[in-house]
Amino acid sequence: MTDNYPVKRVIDDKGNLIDERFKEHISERLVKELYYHMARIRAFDRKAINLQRQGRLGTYAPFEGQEAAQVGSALALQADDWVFPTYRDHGATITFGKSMTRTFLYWNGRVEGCVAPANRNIFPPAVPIATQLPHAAGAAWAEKRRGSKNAAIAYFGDGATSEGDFHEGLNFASVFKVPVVFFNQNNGYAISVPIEKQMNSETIAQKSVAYGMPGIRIDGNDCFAVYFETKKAFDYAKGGNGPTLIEAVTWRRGAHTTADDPSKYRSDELGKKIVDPLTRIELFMKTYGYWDEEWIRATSEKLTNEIDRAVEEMETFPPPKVEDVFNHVYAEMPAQLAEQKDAYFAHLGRQ
Amino acid sequence: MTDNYPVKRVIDDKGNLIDERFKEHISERLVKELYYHMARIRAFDRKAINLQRQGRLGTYAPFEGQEAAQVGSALALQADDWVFPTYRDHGATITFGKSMTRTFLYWNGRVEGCVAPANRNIFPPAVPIATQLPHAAGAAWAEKRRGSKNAAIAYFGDGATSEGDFHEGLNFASVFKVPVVFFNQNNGYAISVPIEKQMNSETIAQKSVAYGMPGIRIDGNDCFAVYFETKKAFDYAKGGNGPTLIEAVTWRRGAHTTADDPSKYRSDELGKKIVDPLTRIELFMKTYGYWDEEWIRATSEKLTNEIDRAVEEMETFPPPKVEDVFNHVYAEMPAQLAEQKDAYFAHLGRQ
Amino acid sequence: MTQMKEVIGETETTKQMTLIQAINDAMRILLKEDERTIILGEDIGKNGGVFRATEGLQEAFGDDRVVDTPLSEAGIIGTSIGLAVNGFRPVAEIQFLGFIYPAYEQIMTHVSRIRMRSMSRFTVPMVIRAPYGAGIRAPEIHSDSTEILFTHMPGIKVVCPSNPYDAKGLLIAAMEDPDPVLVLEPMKNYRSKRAEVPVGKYSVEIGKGKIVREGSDVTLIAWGAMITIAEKAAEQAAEKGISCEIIDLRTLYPIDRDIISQSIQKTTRAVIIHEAHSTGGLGNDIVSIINDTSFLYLRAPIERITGFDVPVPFFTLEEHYLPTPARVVEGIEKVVHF
Amino acid sequence: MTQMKEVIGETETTKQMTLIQAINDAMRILLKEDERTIILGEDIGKNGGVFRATEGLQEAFGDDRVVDTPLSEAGIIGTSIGLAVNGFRPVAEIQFLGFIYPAYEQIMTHVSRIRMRSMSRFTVPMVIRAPYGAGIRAPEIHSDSTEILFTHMPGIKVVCPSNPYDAKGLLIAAMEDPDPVLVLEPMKNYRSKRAEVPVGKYSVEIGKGKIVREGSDVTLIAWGAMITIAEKAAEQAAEKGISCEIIDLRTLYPIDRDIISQSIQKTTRAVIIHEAHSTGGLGNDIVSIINDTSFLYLRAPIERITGFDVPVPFFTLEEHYLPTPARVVEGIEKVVHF
Ligand SMILES: Cc1ncc(C[n+]2csc(CCOP(=O)(O)OP(=O)(O)O)c2C)c(N)n1
Ligand SMILES: Cc1ncc(C[n+]2csc(CCOP(=O)(O)OP(=O)(O)O)c2C)c(N)n1
Ligand SMILES: [Mg+2]
Ligand SMILES: [Mg+2]
Repeated sequence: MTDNYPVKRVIDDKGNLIDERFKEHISERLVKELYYHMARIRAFDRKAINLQRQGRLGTYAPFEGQEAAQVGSALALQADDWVFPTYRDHGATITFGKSMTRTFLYWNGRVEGCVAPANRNIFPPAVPIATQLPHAAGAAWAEKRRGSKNAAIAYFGDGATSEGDFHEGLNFASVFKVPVVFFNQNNGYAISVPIEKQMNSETIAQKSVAYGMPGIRIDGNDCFAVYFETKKAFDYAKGGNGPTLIEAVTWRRGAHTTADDPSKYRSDELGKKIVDPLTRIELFMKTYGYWDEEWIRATSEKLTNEIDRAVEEMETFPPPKVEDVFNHVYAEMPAQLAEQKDAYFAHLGRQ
Repeated sequence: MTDNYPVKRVIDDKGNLIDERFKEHISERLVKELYYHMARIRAFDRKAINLQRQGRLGTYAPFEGQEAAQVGSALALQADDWVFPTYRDHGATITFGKSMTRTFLYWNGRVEGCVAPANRNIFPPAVPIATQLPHAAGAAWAEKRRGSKNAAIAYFGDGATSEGDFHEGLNFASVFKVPVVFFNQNNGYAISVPIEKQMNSETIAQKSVAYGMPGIRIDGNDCFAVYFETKKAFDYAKGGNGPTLIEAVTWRRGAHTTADDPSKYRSDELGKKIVDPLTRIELFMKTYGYWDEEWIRATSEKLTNEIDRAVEEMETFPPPKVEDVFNHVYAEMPAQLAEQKDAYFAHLGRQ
Repeated sequence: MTQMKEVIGETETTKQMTLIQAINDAMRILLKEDERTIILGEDIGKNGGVFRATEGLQEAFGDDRVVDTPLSEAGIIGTSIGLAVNGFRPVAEIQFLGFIYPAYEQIMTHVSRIRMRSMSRFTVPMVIRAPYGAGIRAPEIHSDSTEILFTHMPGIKVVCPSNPYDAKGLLIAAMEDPDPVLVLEPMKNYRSKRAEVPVGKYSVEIGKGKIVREGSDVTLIAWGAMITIAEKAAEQAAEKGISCEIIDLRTLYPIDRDIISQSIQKTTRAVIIHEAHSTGGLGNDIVSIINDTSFLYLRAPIERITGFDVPVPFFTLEEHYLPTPARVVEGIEKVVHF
Repeated sequence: MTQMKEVIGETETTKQMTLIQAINDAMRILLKEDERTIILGEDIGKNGGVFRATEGLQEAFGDDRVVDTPLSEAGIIGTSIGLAVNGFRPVAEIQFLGFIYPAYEQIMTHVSRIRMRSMSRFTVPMVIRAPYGAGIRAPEIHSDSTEILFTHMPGIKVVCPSNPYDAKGLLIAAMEDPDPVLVLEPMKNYRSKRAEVPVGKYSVEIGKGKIVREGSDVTLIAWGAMITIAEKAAEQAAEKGISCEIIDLRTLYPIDRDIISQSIQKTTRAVIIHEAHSTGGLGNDIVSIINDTSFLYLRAPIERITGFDVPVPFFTLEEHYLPTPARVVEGIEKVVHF
């Protein structure tokens, strides 16, 4: 099966092009954009971990190591496409246009953190594993029905493939031939469970066979491979050909969440042979003449400022409103809920 | 995909051996056993439909057309194996040793109809679609853990492949490499929904790829192919190699249940080209010299008697006990349930 | 007559309909009127649904608006969510309530919560229809009445019509509601009676019960198929000189607390009737409502006549599971003679 | 001291344990004693469970008895059923109660019904453990307290310990029970307190509540993490001269009706406290029990202090969702001064 599903790459571990012909598809703009967003979300991720350690953020799910997969795929989207992320895909959603401030808020236990800008169809992160796959199929189906050229992407992990909703989502998408890309980040682990205990198949890509849909396996740490293959899958979807399953092989460098201790289940050795996706693009940029110290420095400074501002915004964000415990449950609050709310506010008034 | 998963056959539509070499594996005993059980369950099935029409049985799910699949697979079992059937697999369970009387009772709304003989591990028929697949994986896992040579078989339909439990069951079975055979009867329809609307894959067998397990596709109306391939899958399972997915391509000749009207969704033409599995074995027997008019007549008479006796037993079976509304919910009846029971019996006493 | 007050739009003409025809009619009207309407489920296309609720709809509106889906309840509800947040108004049929459980996660964590999780940025105006209840000699699992799995689920509404008029009006209301609504359809009543139903569009307000019989000694509270049982019991009680008021709740969440408290404060006694198991059944909520609103009025402990704390038995025994008029009458006598 | 009466077997030695350690200890004892015991779930092996409930067990008993499974709740419960009917005694961990929903169909239609469906030919002596409840600043969906989805499900038992002693004793009882038992473990209490727990094997009887504070004016009924809230409220009420009795229900199905009715008949007033939503919450069942058994004793409407009819909010607001001692004290004063 690994023969049927070879890992597609554009650059190798040292940042060299696997095939010189790829060159013509790689513009300076693309390189810089990929680098910029990867550096941006890495800086965000590290800041978030620091804030959590300082007690300024709740439990947080880091994505370090998965930047190429998240940025490469998010840059393949168009503004009106739909994104159905998990709790680990804020690298992708920030790249697509979600605000950093809101993302911080999410990890600080604020429902406001679920709200994407009005011009971006980004769903609240799916917490129950794999539930978002049928949603993506449904949203894509709606686009197909109204004859638009928009598509949807569902992000999910290797562990998610074991849930029934993975299966039902892919089956619906293939039966109704809807424009959706199922983007799997195979980071080797579902919390502590390695992929060999998660499934007996050698690849995730081969699971596409069950649905008669294309399945491809890419080096998820190669941002170019991710970008081109995701774009291809979107073109295919938007061309009316239906869904694709993409397996992006990657690696979670850090813990599952800040509450997790990976040394309990995974030796440090394991990750050592995997070249960090940022290092890969840096090597590429240096080799192919895109490395501009000045621009790098300016970018880094700009990002630091952006993130500091986001932290400040998060920390000065208006405090949560108690009434939001009761609002947004229904369009119109049922009488008995209104009574509960009134009684509670009266109680608070008495305290 | 149909190339990867050719339909395996031993005899063709006219009852001729596809390959003369099969001959040596086909004993007279096997031929007669296959014929006998197929004739037996067909007679049962027809009787059940008649009883239902006469108001002597509740809604009934007929299996006519699927006798080769059910008998061929059931005869491949050994006495201590586990069977997890659906509501349509009483052909298989009767062949394996469930009583006809009990089976009639089941369709007459009697829970006693769920109870298999003590020496046969036959689960009550699964009504919620696909739920039995994880059960079979679990029962097989237990056999593996205790180091026995027993295995389990799960019966299910083409429609069942769309449920999450199909996926989760096969995934568990493959990950833990347990001795189970997933025996699919692809009869073309899930009630009114044809397989093309059920899935986008050309075959069900190919779904095995998702689990890295063998998948085979057989002519489900060829009782020899079913028998040999199921046996092979059991040998494989009992040899410690794990599960197999078998797709037996067959046809439901009648209605989904006696409450269903297939003319609403399926033209009569469709089934016409499919040779009835009983006709197939009859042709085979005639061609290869196994057709013994006297034995056929005797068998037929014997079966008529057996079935009449079962009907009589069903109809003279002690009436349902009201206390069984309350019994068998817990090993020991909780006080509040006992109170409900007492109150109800007191009420009945007052009426 | 009082019904007409609730009717909006074309109401002059009425037609005899069964409950299932009324359901079909409601969907037909909204398929015609609102192109966002999309019906999906198992066997609802050519087959017209196992109970014929969608009979003729695929023929009339096409197989991209009345869609046969794979056998996959989580898939049906999950994709309906995607359709709903992206502008459509799905009506998903679950073949029997007993088969809704595979979709329970989707309903519990998404259908009911997306509005809240997104602060109303995304909403799920969808309807889930499910035939439910025992008494039609169906096979096991087909007869569950587990309404409380959904009334204990903030973010969704639950309605349950007992008659053709309410069925059409409530389903239309549900299809036009900005929030998800579960419509429980009592199978037992699908074809049990015909009634005059306006052929035009009208709706029955979600959240409002109805007094279907006025009385003064005791209030019977029921819904769905149990209304018939309550009515029979009330007749029998009348022969014994006891006057029963009957409330048809119609909406199970949000429940009409006013109609309950007003009636109890008048009659001072209550008997609640439901098919579901006693423990955890909606009857307990109603007891609480009476406790909260009418404690000082109550002259006798409330009686609950319910299904027992056992799985719905196989159909030869289901009559012993279901509340009967005789059991209800005993309950009535108990509260009256307390 | 009274606890010792319930202890069976080796009880001399006790040890300080947290609730989570007590849970671990119970599993360790049965893994050692009964080779049919098999523990399975997500991340329970090397990782020892996300809360460390299974810490060290895989190391001690091997990875075929303490098994990391795929991420698949229906798979976990479904295969456990197969294991259980075929002679094993599975203890399945569901990582958080909010993730049990994908397995709901398996629990509803099989775990709880196989005994009945097979007339006891097949039985499912299995345990499902699930951490539950809010108040630990967990992400969304992680904080549900939907116990009634299982108390309204004939065929399964539901227990919920509030302290280390009961946790060990109830889990052992559950693992030895011939029927399936859901063990709800209040996360908030996992490490909140240590207590002396016998190191040997003992069990706490399923179906029996416990008076954890004696009093005369009003009975507080609670379980799990709400016991702490009830205790604080009782302290504050005591300062105001009100004497509270507290019942720790411990088993949610089958509920201990006697302990409730006896206490209410003594105190004549009741306040029920639970985290779950008001509508459909177990509190309503308790109101019914009091209605059924103690109507004439009751001097004031029963108060229920519960979670609201809203999804458990994100953690910055969860304190406004959960019952507080202050809200309970108001409820106490209300019933006392009615
Ligand atoms: C239905 C469900 N079960 C369990 C969990 C708990 N849980 C959260 S993340 C996780 C592992 C997910 O692994 P994977 O899909 O590989 O994604 P990754 O975290 O590696 O990105 C688990 C088990 C959950 N969120 N939802
Ligand atoms: C979870 C669930 N959903 C729906 C049903 C209703 N139903 C009963 S049989 C059936 C079709 C099953 O088709 P298939 O799996 O192909 O088996 P067949 O009936 O053809 O043998 C459906 C939808 C059910 N029993 N369980
Ligand atoms: Mg992973
Ligand atoms: Mg079929």
